[in-house]
Amino acid sequence: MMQALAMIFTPQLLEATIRLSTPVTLASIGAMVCERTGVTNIAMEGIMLMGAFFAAAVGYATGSPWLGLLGGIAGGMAFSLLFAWAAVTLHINHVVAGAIMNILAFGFTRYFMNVFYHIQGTSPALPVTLHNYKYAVPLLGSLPVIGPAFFNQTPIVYMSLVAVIAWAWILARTRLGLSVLAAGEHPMAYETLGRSVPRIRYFGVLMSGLLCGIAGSFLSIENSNSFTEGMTDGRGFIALAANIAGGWRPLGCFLSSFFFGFVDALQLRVQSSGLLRIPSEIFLVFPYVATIAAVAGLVRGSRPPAAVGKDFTIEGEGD
Amino acid sequence: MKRALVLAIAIAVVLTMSVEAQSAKPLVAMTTDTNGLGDGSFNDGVYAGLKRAEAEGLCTVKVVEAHAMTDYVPNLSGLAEDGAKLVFGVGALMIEQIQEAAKGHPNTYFAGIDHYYGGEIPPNLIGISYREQEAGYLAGIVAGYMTSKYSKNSPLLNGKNVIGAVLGMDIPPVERYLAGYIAGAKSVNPTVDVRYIVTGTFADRAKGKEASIALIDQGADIVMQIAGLTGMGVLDAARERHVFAIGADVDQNAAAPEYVLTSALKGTTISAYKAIKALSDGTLKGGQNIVYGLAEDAIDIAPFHQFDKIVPAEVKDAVAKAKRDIISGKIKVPVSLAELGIKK
Amino acid sequence: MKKPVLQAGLLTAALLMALPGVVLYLASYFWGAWLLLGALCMLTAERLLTRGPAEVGVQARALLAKAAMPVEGICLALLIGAAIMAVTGHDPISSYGALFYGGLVKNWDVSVLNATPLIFTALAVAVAFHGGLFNIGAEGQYYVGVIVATWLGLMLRLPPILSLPLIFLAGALAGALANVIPAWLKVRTGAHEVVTTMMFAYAVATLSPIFIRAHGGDPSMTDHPGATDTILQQSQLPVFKSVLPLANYRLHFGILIAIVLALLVRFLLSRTNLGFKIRATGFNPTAARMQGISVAGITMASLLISGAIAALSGVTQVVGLDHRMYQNLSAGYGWNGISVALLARNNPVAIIFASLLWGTLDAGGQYMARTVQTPNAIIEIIKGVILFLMLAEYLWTWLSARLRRQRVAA
Amino acid sequence: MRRRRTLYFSLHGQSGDIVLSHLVTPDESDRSSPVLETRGITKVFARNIANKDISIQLRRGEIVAILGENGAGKTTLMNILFGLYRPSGGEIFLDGRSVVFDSPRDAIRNGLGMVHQHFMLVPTLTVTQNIILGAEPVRFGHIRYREAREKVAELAGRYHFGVDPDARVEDLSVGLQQRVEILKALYRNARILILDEPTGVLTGIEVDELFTVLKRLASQGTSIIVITHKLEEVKRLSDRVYILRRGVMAGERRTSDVQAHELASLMVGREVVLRGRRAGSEASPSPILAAHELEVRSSRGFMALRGCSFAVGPGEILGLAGVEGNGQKELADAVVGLASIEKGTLVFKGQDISRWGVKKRIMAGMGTVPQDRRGAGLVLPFSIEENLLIGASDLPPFNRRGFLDFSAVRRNGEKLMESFDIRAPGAAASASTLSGGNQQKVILAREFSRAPSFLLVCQPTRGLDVGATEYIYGRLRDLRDAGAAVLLISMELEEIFDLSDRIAVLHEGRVVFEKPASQTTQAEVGEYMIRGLAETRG
Repeated sequence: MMQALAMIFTPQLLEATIRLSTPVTLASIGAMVCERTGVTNIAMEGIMLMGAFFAAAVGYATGSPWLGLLGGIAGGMAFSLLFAWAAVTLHINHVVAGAIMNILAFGFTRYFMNVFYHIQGTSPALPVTLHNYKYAVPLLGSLPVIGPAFFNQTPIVYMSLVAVIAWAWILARTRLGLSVLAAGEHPMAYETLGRSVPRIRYFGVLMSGLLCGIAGSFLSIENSNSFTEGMTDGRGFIALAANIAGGWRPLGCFLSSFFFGFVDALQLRVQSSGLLRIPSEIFLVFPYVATIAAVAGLVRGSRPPAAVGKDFTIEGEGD
Repeated sequence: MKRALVLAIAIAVVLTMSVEAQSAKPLVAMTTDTNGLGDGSFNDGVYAGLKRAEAEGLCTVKVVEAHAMTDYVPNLSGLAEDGAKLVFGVGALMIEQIQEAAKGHPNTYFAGIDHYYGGEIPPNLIGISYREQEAGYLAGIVAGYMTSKYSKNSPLLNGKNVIGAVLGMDIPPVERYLAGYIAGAKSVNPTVDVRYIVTGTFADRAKGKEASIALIDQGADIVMQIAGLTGMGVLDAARERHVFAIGADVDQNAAAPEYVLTSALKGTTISAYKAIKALSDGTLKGGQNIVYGLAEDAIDIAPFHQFDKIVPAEVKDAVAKAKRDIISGKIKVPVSLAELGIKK
Repeated sequence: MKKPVLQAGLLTAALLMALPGVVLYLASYFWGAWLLLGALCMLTAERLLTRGPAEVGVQARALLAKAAMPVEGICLALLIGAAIMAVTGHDPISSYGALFYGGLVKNWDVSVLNATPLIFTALAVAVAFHGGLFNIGAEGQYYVGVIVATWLGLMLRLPPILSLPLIFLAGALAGALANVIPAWLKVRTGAHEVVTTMMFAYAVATLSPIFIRAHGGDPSMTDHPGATDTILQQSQLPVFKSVLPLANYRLHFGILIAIVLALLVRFLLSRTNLGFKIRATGFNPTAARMQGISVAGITMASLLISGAIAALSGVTQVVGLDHRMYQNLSAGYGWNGISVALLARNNPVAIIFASLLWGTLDAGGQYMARTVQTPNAIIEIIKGVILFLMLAEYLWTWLSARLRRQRVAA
Repeated sequence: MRRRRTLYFSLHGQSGDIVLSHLVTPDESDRSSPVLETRGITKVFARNIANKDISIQLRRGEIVAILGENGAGKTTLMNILFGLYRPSGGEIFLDGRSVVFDSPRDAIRNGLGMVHQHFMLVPTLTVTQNIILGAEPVRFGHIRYREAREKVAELAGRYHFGVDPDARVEDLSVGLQQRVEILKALYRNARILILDEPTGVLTGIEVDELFTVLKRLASQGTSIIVITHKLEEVKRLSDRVYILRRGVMAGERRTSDVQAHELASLMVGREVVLRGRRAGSEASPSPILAAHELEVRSSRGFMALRGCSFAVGPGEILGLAGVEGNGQKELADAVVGLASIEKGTLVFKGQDISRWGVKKRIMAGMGTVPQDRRGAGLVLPFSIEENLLIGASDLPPFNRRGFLDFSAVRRNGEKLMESFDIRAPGAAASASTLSGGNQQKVILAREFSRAPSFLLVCQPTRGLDVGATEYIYGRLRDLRDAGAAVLLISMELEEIFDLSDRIAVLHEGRVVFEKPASQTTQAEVGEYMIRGLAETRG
């Protein structure tokens, strides 16, 4: 019993948590920015999938994982641009548009797997992946427990941490941050001050596209070496939950993503330790239950942006 | 409505004609289950068999991926109507549908992969199933030896005497693999610690990777994947953590040559190929269930490829002996964890 | 004096032609279309008689205007799909030929089978929509329905007259229960139902193997690993074949149940007090509350009804088609239900047609992939584009404005 | 789906149709050239013409009022001047040169500043953040908050605005919020200040203070346009006044030489008479609704009602005056049954209803005309008849064992439309297409149709034109005369005095003053309201 526990709660548990939470963290920051500008974004699952696919495709074509990363970002942003066009310019209800984008993403990736490689399932492998660029921060990297988890990591893990800190700073101290906050709280006020609400909302969606693109790239060309169909497996939605549970705050997003990742990592280790031999499904269901609990428990305190999910037009000529 | 209908029919007639353009070689077709091609499992396995036969000039090939379970019947009978001489239905979920299709198209042979039919079987239908546990058993023997007794033979081994397995969903074929794997390992190394994780999905590669890293962190130096696409993550983990992986269903060595020790082969490829061969020889016999196992040499483990030199003779002999004993029935390989006294 | 008699006669005639017409057509007796056409004529005649040609003309034009946008949207989407095919080296014409021949004629029965569960799930989503809620977890309630139906189907030893209604009832109840917690959380803490129901869907799907192992799926058996045993004969839904010999042997009465349910939901929303309150709450909770409508109660009600309907989808699928529960069986009926509801703008009757369209695209896509080897993933893309165009009302107003301007300029 | 609900903020000033009338030529006596001038501005919306051929002039340091009923097109005109809307025709001149404003940004850059009727402030941000938003002092995108704070504080000091640069806007009183709005304009060095219905939400004293501020600004050379529908404001504040009626220019006058009634008739197009008040009444011995020491918490957690007591008797209108944010909202919620009463009792016809639900109260004969017509009163996408049905859908004749009888609903709708003179194409017309006045009439019709013995009325005529106001006052008096008790909560003193038989003042959650209307004056009441204001400010 004791040594079984000792076997579960190891430094590796923390590393696994980071690996599992990285894509969710990135996507949830994207969701946060997007919703702060007033656009509800449930299309992240699809955007992430597109990112993963194009990262693998470009990476394989060029042989460089870094170009692959750019490809993933480009794919994610291009796809999110489509979403922005639908939600902001065409005034389609945001949740609806998001649902459509997800359908589209699955169709696209599967179709182009066939067109590009004439195979389904797994795309051809990259010779080098971003994992080959694992980098240990001097000094910090050699810290006991958190060292390997936070400071001896692969590029995109660092990017996710940077994204969290950067956005915490941007929202608190910069013109951009102020614009983002205002547009989601009182769009009309923002517009009457001579700034364009649609423009900032496009920015928000594109930012989520960028971050989800990176998240997708993590899945395909950092954590593994090729794209497999449906490899996001619901992470986009978990990210949405993480954003809500995190109260639309960068740090909150990170913490809740981290928590979900931790639950998952723990679950895997408890299973393999053979500590409890109950149906494995009981473990597998835990992250979902945890998410529900988190949403139910934490959402009370946090307040969503007043105008999130609401369409914006100046002259209500529709009515 | 009506006009659109007429139009559609007109067009359809035209193109069905164009499709009917017959070639000399017999048409052999398959319909996948809803997982489609690229499942890294039996769909790909059977498809490989068809490709091989095609390469050898035995037939021309056509494949359809089912989108929903409702598609099975139209796909199966449709392929027959397209003039296929032999139609493979892959996946246990179309077990009734294929029997219906067989009754409806007596001039076409149907072969159901992972099917075992009870009662009276149509003369043009063949049920093909496998004893995955035997493949698992052989893989288990290799793993059981290498992880402890011969852990010096490779820098990838750590001698902690722990091996692991990553499962997709907890369904019977998977469990049969696992049961065989555990039994095989224990048979040559009673003290070996076999750990396994059920990921609950056949599609989440990242999760498969984390699962096997969890096992590796707990000392496992050989991890078998029984998880379809999730299993790709096991290979990722092996590549990253420098341990051995064991593939499943098809020889996965190509996916990570430096790390895939061997693969437990479920002879979907060979069995499909055999059926086609028999078809072209005119010896194909329907109305029966064929359970492929070692005896039918459709179950095996893949060659060790570049690891051939580090796998000592004792291991190879043990594998060979196990094969003989299983065939002769001296060894009865368990099919469920329950038989091993492990409760889920 | 004579008018009302004639009127009643026409109506009954229309009804008498329409009912068998629908059944026959669904059972791929295509000449049923003539009956439907006849019914339509009767109806028009009756209208002409009572309303007079002028108003009928107006109504007809209004109907056409309503239909125009969807049709345009679908056509445009097909064009875009064709473009993609052409670019990626597949012949659009033969592909579409196969698509529609396969979907509407050759495998029409498959289209119907595909549509059946979609109608239920779409209705479920629509009811929630009208209450201002987004039941994104219809998938989960679908599973619940499947589990209950399978379990009872294996247990109940009653004559069909009893067991079938019992199963449907129990399934609906279970589906409603599945939504109790999300609804309660929504009311209590304001936890967003999009997240909670979605997570419930994942949770139920994850847990289902336990049930399957408990009822069959014995690893030592090779037949049907990963599926429960077949449910008893008496809890299986009758099939069209029992009355129409030429119908496909799998085509079951589920589609009729679905259509009836759609009409019931329409009635619920437009003609009942509850439906009125649901709509009022959906549009403006504050005003509803001010007028003494218990918003919490209505939220509960609409989510529970939604859950019940979604579960019925699973029930029908089991007692009608599958007759057992499979490991990860769902072809995403829950998720697709959302698209269909959106496509139909949450109009219960429109949902019937939208579902049939979706089913046709899927079935036809299979036929297309088989005969002309165009990958059927293109279907998913086309679906997405259709939804996209359908929902972008703004796009259409914008386009028409553009056109008008040009016409003015010219 | 529900997107439509989010559009309404942009819909003000779109109703009303066109009446041809000749244009009054602007008088030429003033020699100085105009800072701002419009020539023949016309604005056509999808459905109607909001402005037709409007020409105005504004000179340096001048305060010009634009007078008109709701729907006269005032706000549309201002939104055009401010670059929010594009004019369909006509030209705008600044210092004599023609300009085109594509967006508010252009207008701001050209020295225009606008204070909107609905404040354009982000409640969750601080005063400083709100003021600098869109014109932040930045170095590499990084905001120099210290510098910003100082400038804001300096401005606020210069005009004696007394706002704390670090306060969160949502915590400020309405009056202060308005000053923040003005500061926003000044921060951007506005030469021309446009105020849309500035006094709608202010108390007497706040109005005075606002006017002094504006006069000071004008004397320092800022030109000011004030949009209003209140005659006495025009008289008190402006140098000149333009009168708009139904989208066209009905006249232009020099304020010094025009009488209020002339303005009124220009604005409405006919003579206006307001009915007098009933002889003052004392608190009745047997009240319909009586509150004893109510204590109610606000949604933000603090105790908003601290022992509030009052009583409304049959056949009287009790006017509850007070500065916004002194517990009016909580009181209304408590009476309706939305807020939970922590202490004290609410007695209706002798029964303690403190714990009753909304529905039970309505059934017992209590009605409500909420302050937020569109947000809380109506379901805008619903038809008129449906709106009249809400709340009554459980009752016969509409409800037959859970099913609705729509012929009854239609009959009811048409009857009420007729008797409340609701102007719409038909009972099936969507409420969203109605003008503010007609929307309010729909609400009144619904409440009156249940013959309530008590009616709570909050700001019933906010933003309504004189005609509608007149009508609604009339109906309320009729109800009163029929023996019902009416509780009127309003922040506009005029309204309180026009309507009430007795007047009470709500301050910091208590009733601090109560007298028959006949025995008090606006000055006295205002006094009581302000004393609270002073305390809350300090």
